[in-house]
Amino acid sequence: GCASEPSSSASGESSDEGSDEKGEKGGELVLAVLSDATKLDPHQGTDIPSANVYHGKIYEGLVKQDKNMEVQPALATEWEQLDDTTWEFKLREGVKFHDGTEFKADAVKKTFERILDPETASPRKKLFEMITEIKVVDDYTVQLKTEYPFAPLLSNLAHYSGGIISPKAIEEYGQDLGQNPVGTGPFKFDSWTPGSEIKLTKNENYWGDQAKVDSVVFKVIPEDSTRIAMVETGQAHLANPVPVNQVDRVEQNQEMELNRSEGLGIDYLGFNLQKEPFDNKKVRQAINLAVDTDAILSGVYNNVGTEATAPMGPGVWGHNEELEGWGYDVEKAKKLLKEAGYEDGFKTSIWTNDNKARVDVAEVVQSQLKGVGIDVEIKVMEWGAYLDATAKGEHDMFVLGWSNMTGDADYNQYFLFHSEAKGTPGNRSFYSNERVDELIDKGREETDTEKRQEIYDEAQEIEMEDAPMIFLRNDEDLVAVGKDVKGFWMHPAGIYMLNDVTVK
Amino acid sequence: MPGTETKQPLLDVRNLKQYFDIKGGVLGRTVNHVKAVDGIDFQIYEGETVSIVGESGCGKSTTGRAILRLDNPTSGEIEFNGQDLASLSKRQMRDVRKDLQVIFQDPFASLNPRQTVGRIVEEGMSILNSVPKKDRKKRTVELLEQVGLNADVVNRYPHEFSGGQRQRIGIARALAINPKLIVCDEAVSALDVSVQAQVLNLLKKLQREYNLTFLFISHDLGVVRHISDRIIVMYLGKIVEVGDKKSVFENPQHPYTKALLSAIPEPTRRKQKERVVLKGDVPSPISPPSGCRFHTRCPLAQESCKTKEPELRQAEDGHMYACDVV
Amino acid sequence: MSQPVVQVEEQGPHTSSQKKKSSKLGRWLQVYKQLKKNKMAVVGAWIIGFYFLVAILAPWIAPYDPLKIDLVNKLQGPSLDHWMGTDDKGRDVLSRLIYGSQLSLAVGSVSVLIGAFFGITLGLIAGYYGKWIDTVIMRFIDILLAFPGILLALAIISALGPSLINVMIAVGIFSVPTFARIVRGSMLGEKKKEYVDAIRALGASDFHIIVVHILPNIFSPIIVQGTLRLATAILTAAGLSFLGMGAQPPSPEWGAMLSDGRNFLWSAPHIATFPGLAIALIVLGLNLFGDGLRDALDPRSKK
Amino acid sequence: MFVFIIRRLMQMIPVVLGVILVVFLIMQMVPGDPAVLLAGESASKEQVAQLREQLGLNKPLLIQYVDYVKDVATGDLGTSVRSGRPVAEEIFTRLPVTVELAFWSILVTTVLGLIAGIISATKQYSISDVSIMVVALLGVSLPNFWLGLMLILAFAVNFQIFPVSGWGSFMHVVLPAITLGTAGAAIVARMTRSSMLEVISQDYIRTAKAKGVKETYIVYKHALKNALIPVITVVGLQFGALLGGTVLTETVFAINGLGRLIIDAIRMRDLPVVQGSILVVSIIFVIVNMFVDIAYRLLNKRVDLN
Amino acid sequence: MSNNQETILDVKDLKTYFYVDDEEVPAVDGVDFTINKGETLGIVGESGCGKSITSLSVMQLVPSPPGKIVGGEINFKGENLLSKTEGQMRKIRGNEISMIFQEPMTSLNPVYSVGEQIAEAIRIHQKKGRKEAFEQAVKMLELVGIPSPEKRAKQEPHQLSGGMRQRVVIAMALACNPELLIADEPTTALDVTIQAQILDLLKDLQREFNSAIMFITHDLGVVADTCDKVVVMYAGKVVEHTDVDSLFESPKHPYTKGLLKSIPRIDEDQDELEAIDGTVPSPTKRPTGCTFAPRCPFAQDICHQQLPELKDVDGSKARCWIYSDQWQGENPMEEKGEMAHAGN
Ligand SMILES: Nc1ncnc2c1ncn2[C@@H]1O[C@H](COP(=O)(O)OP(=O)(O)OP(=O)(O)O)[C@@H](O)[C@H]1O
Ligand SMILES: Nc1ncnc2c1ncn2[C@@H]1O[C@H](COP(=O)(O)OP(=O)(O)OP(=O)(O)O)[C@@H](O)[C@H]1O
Ligand SMILES: [Mg+2]
Ligand SMILES: [Mg+2]
Repeated sequence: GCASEPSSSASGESSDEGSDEKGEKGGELVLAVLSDATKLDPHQGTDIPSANVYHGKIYEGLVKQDKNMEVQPALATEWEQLDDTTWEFKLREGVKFHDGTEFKADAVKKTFERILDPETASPRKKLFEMITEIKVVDDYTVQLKTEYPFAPLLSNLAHYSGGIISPKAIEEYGQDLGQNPVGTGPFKFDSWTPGSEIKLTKNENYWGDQAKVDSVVFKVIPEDSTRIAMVETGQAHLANPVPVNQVDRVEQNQEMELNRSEGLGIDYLGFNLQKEPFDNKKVRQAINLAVDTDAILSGVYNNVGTEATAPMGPGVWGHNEELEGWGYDVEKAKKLLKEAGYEDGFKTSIWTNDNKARVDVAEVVQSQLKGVGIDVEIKVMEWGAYLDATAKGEHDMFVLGWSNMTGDADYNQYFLFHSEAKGTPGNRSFYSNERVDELIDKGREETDTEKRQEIYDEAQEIEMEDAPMIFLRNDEDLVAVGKDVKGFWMHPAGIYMLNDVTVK
Repeated sequence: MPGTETKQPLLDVRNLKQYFDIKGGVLGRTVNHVKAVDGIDFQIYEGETVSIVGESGCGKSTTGRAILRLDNPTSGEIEFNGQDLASLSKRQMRDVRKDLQVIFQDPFASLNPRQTVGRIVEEGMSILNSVPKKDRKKRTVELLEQVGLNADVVNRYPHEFSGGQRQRIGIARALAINPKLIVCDEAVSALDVSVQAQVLNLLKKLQREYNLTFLFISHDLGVVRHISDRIIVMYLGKIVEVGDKKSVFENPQHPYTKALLSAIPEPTRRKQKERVVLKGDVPSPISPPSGCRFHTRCPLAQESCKTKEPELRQAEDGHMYACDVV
Repeated sequence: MSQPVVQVEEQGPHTSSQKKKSSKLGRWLQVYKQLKKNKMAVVGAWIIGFYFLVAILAPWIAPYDPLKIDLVNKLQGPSLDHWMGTDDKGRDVLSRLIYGSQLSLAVGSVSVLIGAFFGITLGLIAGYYGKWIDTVIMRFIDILLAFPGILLALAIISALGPSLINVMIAVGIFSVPTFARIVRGSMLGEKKKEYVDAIRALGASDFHIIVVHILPNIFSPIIVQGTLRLATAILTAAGLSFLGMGAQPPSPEWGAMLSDGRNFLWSAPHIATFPGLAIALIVLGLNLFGDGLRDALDPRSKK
Repeated sequence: MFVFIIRRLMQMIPVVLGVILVVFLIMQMVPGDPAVLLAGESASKEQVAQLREQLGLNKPLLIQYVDYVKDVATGDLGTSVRSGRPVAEEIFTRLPVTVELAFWSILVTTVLGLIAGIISATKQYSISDVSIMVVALLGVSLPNFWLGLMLILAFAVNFQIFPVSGWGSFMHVVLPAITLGTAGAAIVARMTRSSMLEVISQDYIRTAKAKGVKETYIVYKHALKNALIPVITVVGLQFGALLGGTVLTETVFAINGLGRLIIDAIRMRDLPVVQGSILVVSIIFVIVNMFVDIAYRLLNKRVDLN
Repeated sequence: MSNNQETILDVKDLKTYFYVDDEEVPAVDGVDFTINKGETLGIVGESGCGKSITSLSVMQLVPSPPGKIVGGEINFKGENLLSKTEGQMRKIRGNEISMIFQEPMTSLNPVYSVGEQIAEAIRIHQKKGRKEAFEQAVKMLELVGIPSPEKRAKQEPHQLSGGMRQRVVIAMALACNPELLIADEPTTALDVTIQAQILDLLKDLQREFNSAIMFITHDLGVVADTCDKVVVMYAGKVVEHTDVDSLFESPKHPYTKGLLKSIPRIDEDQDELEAIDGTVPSPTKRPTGCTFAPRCPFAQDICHQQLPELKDVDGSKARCWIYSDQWQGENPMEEKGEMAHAGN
């Protein structure tokens, strides 16, 4: 698991989706993106910039989620749960990997064995560690056995780490697979200039609907304004992310429009529960009350995203609709602080990485907490150091986001709140509540959706009350789209959907 | 002239050598030496003035600096008052400093422009603690008056003075610690003749009053004749002739001394004497000519001069020269 | 002929080789006079004076609290209420600039002092003692100089972590070679002067000679270098902040403001424009003044 | 001259070793364990320990340094923590971009600086002199990252003459090269001017005048060649400032060169990359300076050649 | 003694001032002298008295802005140079009048070969081709006694010794056979043995080229050795203008006399020198009246009040009140002068 840049998912309704007759075929689609990919290896990836290059383009999973997060067939045409712990998948026939290898059951087996292999040391292993056996029934039938009943399996299979890799490539490239991705998807890997651009070309032999453009280029443009200006001046077709402060610029411009899509992630301000005074629930609640999240949503996030009322947003399956946020009540906050014995406030710090929006949040919170006598210092660190420090628990308060790639409650609940997930896996507030642990464990195994929902409802209620963090907003993804671009949409998991895109 | 034969010399320089390294080559190692002074011997007795003359670069200043231990000589002994200066440590040397002083050529560079005249003159007394603190001011004023400056100059800065006046300040500084020997390195060369005359007169007067000993370095033979008792003529790091003033000027032995004397145009309408014009330039002290160093320019040079280095030989009482031909 | 007591009359320059050197007060008075004639230097002095004044008076003249966030009024252009507009958190840009002057001047001055202290010390030692000491020190300086531009500072910050204090240290170290070289060069020239030998002949210690005699005489190039270096230091510090390696939010350091403001070049260009101008102006002022000072202190430049 | 070049080359060795040492020591000061970083977040303690062993992190510092120097000498700069690629590869894919940018910028610096400086010096105190010097002062004073932003605002956004960013065509080069070259041009202009004026006051210029040589001829034949000698050194030093400036300029213009690699690597704590790229840039600078030195010697024959 | 009485240069009341810090510095303040064809005129005086500026004024190379010729005439072959345009002056410089400067180290351009630098003057004034001019330059080098001139011509100044450089400078000045050669302390920077060589060379060359020479020096010995006539300058003014014999035998101005007595002689012992008291006044603070009056042992009231004229005295010219009717008492110069003679 990994805390990642605020990413998103959504059932973003894209402007001219599906109207392919309007655009012409061919041409090169240029995307201006913030960061370069690190490794184009589904088993090594923890970052969306990499996933965005291979997921759904180079690699495909057995299943995929549509824009409503419903599971749909991909490389598996149908599936069936044989018992609590056995799933059978029928594979699509006549599919070829980019290297010419035929897609068969052994590819599925090799792929999952690779991610589970300790040698691979995949940071994504946790998503599939419950799988105990991959059984090849015949060339086009595979069975997955899990250690215990595991409800979110299909969601996890749809995750970008579930991409099926060419068995020949696994043999051939080993650890270097990240530079030489070979999948079945609509695009083939062409070239990569590290730090600069990655080029994909259309897979002419794709089993499904062929991509409309001939090639896709991901250009790395770290400077926000520049990235958007590239779309504005026609040097790029798409730019992502659009920083919240540039929303107006994009919206008001004739040359481009803003594609907004609800994401599955959440931004939060966490407390380090191992440290005083945050081990005191009243203090955490007081701070929740003292921070005006509405003002932050409008002031910092420019109304991008929605008010967070629960630990996970409405886009995620399992979201508790009953909950309301803490609201903004300085008087009550002061009262709680007094009760907790911090009538005169205290000194503390907010840690964040050098992401502009997060720093902005920190600054605003700093200013708001001054109102209840809490004196906050801001510590900005670079990403690596920040992750390191927060995983070790050196921090006081911290600003971070949690994206949800699978759209399932487990991905949120387990990593953020389970005491097993403290530190690096995601629980950086070092929250620990036995009841919550119990509920999350139960939720993983419960196959009945209604019961499962109840379990998560309760968990979220407790988490809200315990207040290990302030939920700032539910994500929204912003893409600047050039006026010549048709057919683009953003998957709720934060993945660009490029198959239907046409450019002039 | 004092009876030089009986007395112990105040300063006895024996086989003094001063080589400067030349770095070069790929590794920047020492590849060669400037043999600035290459084995010289001479003595100075108390109360006399000995001059060193010679062309630019022949090693006059280097000799003076070695005696003052401003540079550490490469080899040789410098016996001053019975002590070998060359072997003294920096600390021991400090005790000897009060007997040794120096006056430099450049009246503009030899005074610290940021110090008042008073400070400059007082400095030596305070460094060597030779005069009690309370008496220093008084002594300073005395000294300044001695050298012909008004007492009220103590609070002024060197730039407010003319060259000649600065030279007087330098002299006052040197006198402040009651030295026995003063090295005057081109002390009057930078001055205009009219001022030079004033300073020369002053030096002579002070010598009489304080029984000073001077080592006077100059390239101006007129000045040298005026001030000295004895004269050392140097050529390329070697002494070519030594003797008392009269015999060197009136009866020069070494062809170089002769040429030097004849090369100087005299400010008179009397018939200029026959000139010995030397050919060519002074050779480089890095690779001095073999044998007699002067042979490349010497009108009398013979084959043997190229190989055999001449010894100093006696001409008459105390007058010595290094030439095998004449 | 008896020795006349020479009256010291007003003496002017006597030979063409004479360098103008003057008494402490008189000297600075002369420098001041010289500077006053240089219009550019006067402008520079005014600018620097203005900045220092602003920095000192910041609490009294800043119209708003530089840290006061007012999200409702964010990104406003210049108006009567906010002469330079507000930034993306509704803070008053003018007030931030005013307080920022304290930071920039402090960062600049402290780092120059750090650089000057070590640079001067190394330069004095290398120049005075020469030989292997010189070689060792200058090789070390060469190594520092082998880092192009602000890379050394960046490397240091990457190790120490970003903060204003570390910026001071990094930029200070980055300035060491410049001072060391200048001082060494001047020392080489100065130690050859006869007055140094004269003092040595009096038995003064090396420390006394270096500190009491030589240092004051090579102070002019140090002062000039200090002024110009201050400009560079402010620029470098701003550059580091721009890269996120300097001042931490919400501090109104100009480079950091600029870095923030670049996101609003399109919508609210004033946020980046004013801090940019503020930096450019003080650097300009320091350069003008430094140049003027150099001319005033350089005897050759007398026209 | 040959000996000089050899000696200069030999002098480079300790400097480069020193640079490596300084970078190495600085990187030792970075908090955090490189092995932990390299092993990744989910690695076990044993894995980390094994990696420490493998990387030689258990050895004494000095041995580590010697090992590192050996590796560097064989072209092995280590492996990027982030991408897993060899650092040398990361660097050399970006090097051409930065070299090209540096080339155009130094061209701007030199050509613009020289022309302006010569005009200024020959027309001392004229309007053009004063205005050139005012512009030059401004050029030195503008923070180059700000200048870059303003140029983008003006020429890429408002007038849309040049692309906003990126790399590839000549049009891409113009704005960054101007941004990066301006400060240097200003400095070179000032240096050229003062050097020219200094030379013009020299005795040999008076000699030339006494020969009856024409004023313009004196400027271009007698003065310029002498005046260029100190300017060359300045250009060499400017090259260093310029290389450092690429960090900022490449960030502003989103150019994927070494400068940005460094900044990104620092942000990502990709220490092997930081170490390697700073090293490479420094070595380039040292080499350029060596050439400058040689050029200086060639032009300035008065300098003792030993 | 000139064998040719035709005047080639006639300087009348030349005034060259500098303007520094809003102050007027009268560096040359009323200088008159004449030089005849083929004759050598020495100009002597203490440092700062205006010798160099006088010579630069003749060449019209006074550094300007700060300096300016503010008055007088410089008649060269009957024409006033001050009324010439810069272009006309360029034709004269290096061709009809040329100049040797004091510092042989710095007056050659370090980046060009010495042959090229000599050839440049030839190319400019004699309109010769590059190759031809270079050949002539080599001849000039040979003439000034430089061994293996072909090789030397291709060398750069830093490869030559001081004495050789000065020879190069002389060769350059003589390259176009000028009618007037101005030599500003051409031997001051050289050693006496080299000085002797150069002085001999100049004398030989003058015989050969028959140029008039304006020889600036502060060394009266050199004057005695080389000059026919002498101008003595003090504080920007000519105080005495005479032929060289009468200068040494019967100096007319007290300053000249003082100067002569100040010089320590190598041919005789003097117990004490008769120095002139005081120092040269700074050019900005010159006394009213006779500028020498404050240092003059004979000064009377009038000397402090009024500047004397440059007057004919026994075939010489002197600027002193002694030779006027206003002088009170007898002429102190004569008496003392006799004593000086007695000493000889
Ligand atoms: N520190 C030094 N390093 C190297 N060479 C030196 C040094 N000091 C003097 N020399 C050389 O030693 C030789 C003798 O120099 P010195 O100064 O003693 O000559 P000098 O007789 O005083 O000459 P001048 O009349 O010019 O003062 C010269 O060739 C000079 O270049
Ligand atoms: N560029 C200048 N600016 C101001 N004053 C000057 C300048 N050049 C010369 N002077 C002044 O003019 C006066 C005469 O100078 P000049 O060079 O003619 O003296 P000089 O007789 O040649 O002396 P020296 O023997 O030292 O060469 C001096 O007092 C000097 O201060
Ligand atoms: Mg000497
Ligand atoms: Mg002169």
